[in-house]
Amino acid sequence: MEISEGKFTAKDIAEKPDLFLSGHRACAGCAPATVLRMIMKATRGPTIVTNATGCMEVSSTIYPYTSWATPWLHTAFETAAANASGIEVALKVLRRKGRIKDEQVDVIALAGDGGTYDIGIQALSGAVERGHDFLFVLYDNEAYMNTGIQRSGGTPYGASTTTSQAGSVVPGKLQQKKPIADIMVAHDMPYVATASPYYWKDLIMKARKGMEVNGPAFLHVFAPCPRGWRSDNAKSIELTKLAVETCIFPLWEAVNGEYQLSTPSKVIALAPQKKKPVKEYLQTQGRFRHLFTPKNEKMIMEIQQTTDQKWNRLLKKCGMTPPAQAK
Amino acid sequence: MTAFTRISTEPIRIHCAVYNPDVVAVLDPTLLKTVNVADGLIEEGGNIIVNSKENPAEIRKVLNTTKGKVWTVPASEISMKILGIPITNTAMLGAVARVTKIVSLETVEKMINARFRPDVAEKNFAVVKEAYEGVKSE
Amino acid sequence: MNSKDKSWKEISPAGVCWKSSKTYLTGDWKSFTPDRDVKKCTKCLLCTIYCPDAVIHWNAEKDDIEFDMNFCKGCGICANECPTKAIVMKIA
Amino acid sequence: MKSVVKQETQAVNGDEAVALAVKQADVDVVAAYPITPQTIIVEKFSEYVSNGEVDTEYVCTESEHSAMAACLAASATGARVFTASASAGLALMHEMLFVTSGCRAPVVMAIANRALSAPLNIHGDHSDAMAERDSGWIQIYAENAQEVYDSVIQAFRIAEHLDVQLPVMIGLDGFTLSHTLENVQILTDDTVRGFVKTRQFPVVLTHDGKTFPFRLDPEAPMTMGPVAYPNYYFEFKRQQEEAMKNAMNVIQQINDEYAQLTGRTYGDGLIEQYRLEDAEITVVCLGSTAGTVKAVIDELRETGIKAGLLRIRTYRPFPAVAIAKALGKVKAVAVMDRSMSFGGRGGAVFHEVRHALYDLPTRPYVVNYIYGLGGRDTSPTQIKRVFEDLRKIVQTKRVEDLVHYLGLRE
Repeated sequence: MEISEGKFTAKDIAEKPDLFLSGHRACAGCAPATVLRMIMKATRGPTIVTNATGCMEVSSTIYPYTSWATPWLHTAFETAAANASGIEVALKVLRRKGRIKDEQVDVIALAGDGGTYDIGIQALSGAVERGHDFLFVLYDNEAYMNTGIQRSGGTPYGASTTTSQAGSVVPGKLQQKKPIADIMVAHDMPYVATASPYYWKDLIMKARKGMEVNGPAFLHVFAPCPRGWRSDNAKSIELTKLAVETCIFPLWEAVNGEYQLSTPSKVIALAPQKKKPVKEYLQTQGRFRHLFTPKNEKMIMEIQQTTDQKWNRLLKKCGMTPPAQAK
Repeated sequence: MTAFTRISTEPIRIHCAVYNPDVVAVLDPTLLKTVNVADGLIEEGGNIIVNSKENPAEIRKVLNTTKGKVWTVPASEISMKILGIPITNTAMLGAVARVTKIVSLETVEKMINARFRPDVAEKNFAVVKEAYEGVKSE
Repeated sequence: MNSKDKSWKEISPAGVCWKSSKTYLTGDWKSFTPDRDVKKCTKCLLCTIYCPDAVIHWNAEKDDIEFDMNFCKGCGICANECPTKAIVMKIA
Repeated sequence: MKSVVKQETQAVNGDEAVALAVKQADVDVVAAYPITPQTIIVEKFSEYVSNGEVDTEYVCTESEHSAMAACLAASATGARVFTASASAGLALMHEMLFVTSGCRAPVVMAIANRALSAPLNIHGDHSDAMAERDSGWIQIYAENAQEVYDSVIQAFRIAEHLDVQLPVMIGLDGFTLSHTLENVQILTDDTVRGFVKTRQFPVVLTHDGKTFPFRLDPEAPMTMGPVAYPNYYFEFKRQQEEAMKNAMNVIQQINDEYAQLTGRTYGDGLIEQYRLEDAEITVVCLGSTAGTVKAVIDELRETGIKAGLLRIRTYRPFPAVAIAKALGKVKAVAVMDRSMSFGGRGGAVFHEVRHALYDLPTRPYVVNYIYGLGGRDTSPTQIKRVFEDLRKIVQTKRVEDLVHYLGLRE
């Protein structure tokens, strides 16, 4: 795989014109907006973007305004990958027939967790199976935020949403977050990675790799929503650091199915004492507030255990030895 | 299963089942026991062509009708012999061509040659020809 | 609806957008505003990268960053992420 | 008719006729999902692709929903696009049909019209396409395999016409047309290419303040499929209605142009009138049943009964004015619907034909016959019964039942 290492200094990024423009109507402190800016900074040339229905689609294209400097298409909630398929094959055949300029045009499909984990997974799985050359970016804010914070397959265990409300009987969502990136690795696709915007360089590099690879690439980006997570607007990026440090959201990539930890998570793997307790992460967000009560406290322990199990499993996949079982 | 064909020198506009056929071709003789294949046959001048080794007179007994003229042709045997598989419709085509005289053997050959590659066409036409020549009437 | 909205005969089909959101100013949303202490700022550019609204730009001529307050929603990410605490949020 | 171009007779079924037309029309992208009775179309086309007979990207999507999404996106990128479906497949596309017409993507789709579940039924009726009549697609229903072939070729010109820019659905009755072998006059590849030409694009104003051809092009960026609030959504729907209105003329023009070329015409492209000039009683229907009705009319005419047929070829846009004009002097009309509008007091075609006749100074009696659901055969005997009923209405000046079920066991 071609590596574009070194191209992305802070100055490179700052100097490159934005393709996702100011004036969009995402909420203050919206991490997905930062993520889209970064993704578009990673582009290598002509690019067409297709967007699933969701927060970022709605907030960036309120007619007659658009925040997109690239060609951009939205059709429906569940169609991002199917649209990317159509765009990719159209480019291929029109280029072959000499109807458009003979140049590489990258295709990016953007979708939130609803458009990826749930309603969009069929189209995504199909498009990846067919091997279309495109980058699918999941900006995961862990619930249906566009319609007002309803739980999705990407909502973590214990989180309170408007359809998994923490009440006197039910303590928030009772199911685990679906391992979407692993599901994509199981498709035997050439490139899958997770990314967190705090580690901006890692994110941009991975997005670029996803564009450069031949065939489908999947990038799972952690993207806090202060409105839905009941967190401080200013902390949206900080939370993405904390999620990595607690191993709630480890960073890795799988090139042709081979897992490898990315530096921020590798540091923790090599020095397990740096791994922070999940409590530090959970307490920053109102959606987990009900866990910090005597009645629900055990759930925090459960979350810690599940996080540890998943982390250890990941370490094994990456060919690393997990530390001796936590006491 | 029943299927219908209309043959005409004029454009065919009717798009529905055939209720009163001039010709009934029975590809699967086991149906004779369960289906009254002669039911809709026209009163005068009809033909019933059955894939069977039996004589037409024997088949007439099973049919339980006085209508039409009964013909038999051992379509399954011809197919097995030449093609090695019991595809009966090609043989039945030969029999229908002979009985109705709507198309000549030459025309059938021409169309088979147009549709199939030479080796396949040759075998198929051999089936048609043997059935054409071998179909027996009462 | 307002009187400036166009009729169906005047607009392109299928909702092709004809205005850049750069003409839609979101700066008046904010309750807080960033205040930079130039002396503390090391021009590390992290704020330009993390800002969800592309408010902060690198101006090569001035060899400095600049804020386009027309779009700042006052989220405070820049202040939170500033490694030298050169940016603080103040009431707008 | 003037001298027409070279054509060759081939025995093909309706599905094969579609595949052949698509092959000749220089289609760039086909994205489809197989479903009976459409499957032969995609199988045949796949064969063309595998043998290098077409230069087309063929995408076997994992569902009809994705098929339409891929078609729409490919069309937005500038490709000429085709797909095919039927029944449950079309129903699964429902959401995307509206998005496709709303995005003004000139996708062409063949529908081998089939019943909708439940109970499951793979046979012919119009329930699938009738349920999509308000989806913003042009709908044309063919009478025979020849018209299927001709209509698919015409559809690309209609859809891509700058005054139209709407998707087109060509309906062929499941099995009756899709699977029945008929003689079809096939044009040469060059003739078809010359007729369909290459795709044209309207020019649109973008956010850069510039005008560009309407497609996704990195050198001319534009945003397609945004959110439109109540201040603008309505305007776009009105534009679509205008495009439908324009389609009414364009379909007629293209029907004429095609007739000059091939010698074949389907009425004025919108409706076809059969022995209607002096008819007193008339059947109105869509699709392959029209052929059976024509044969019955010829029989009845020999006995002195003044029977006629109005076949609606283009159902969307609905040619209400042409229908009113054609039926102005008729005494009684039987509208045949091959689908139900449950609780709607008759089928959809009935409602619309009756509405079209409302403004006539003297209105004929109009009754409805629901027929052929789930592949139920409709025989000449049944059609004769319909005409007999109409004669009775004319004689008695009385309608006993407004809605009838033809061929149903009571």
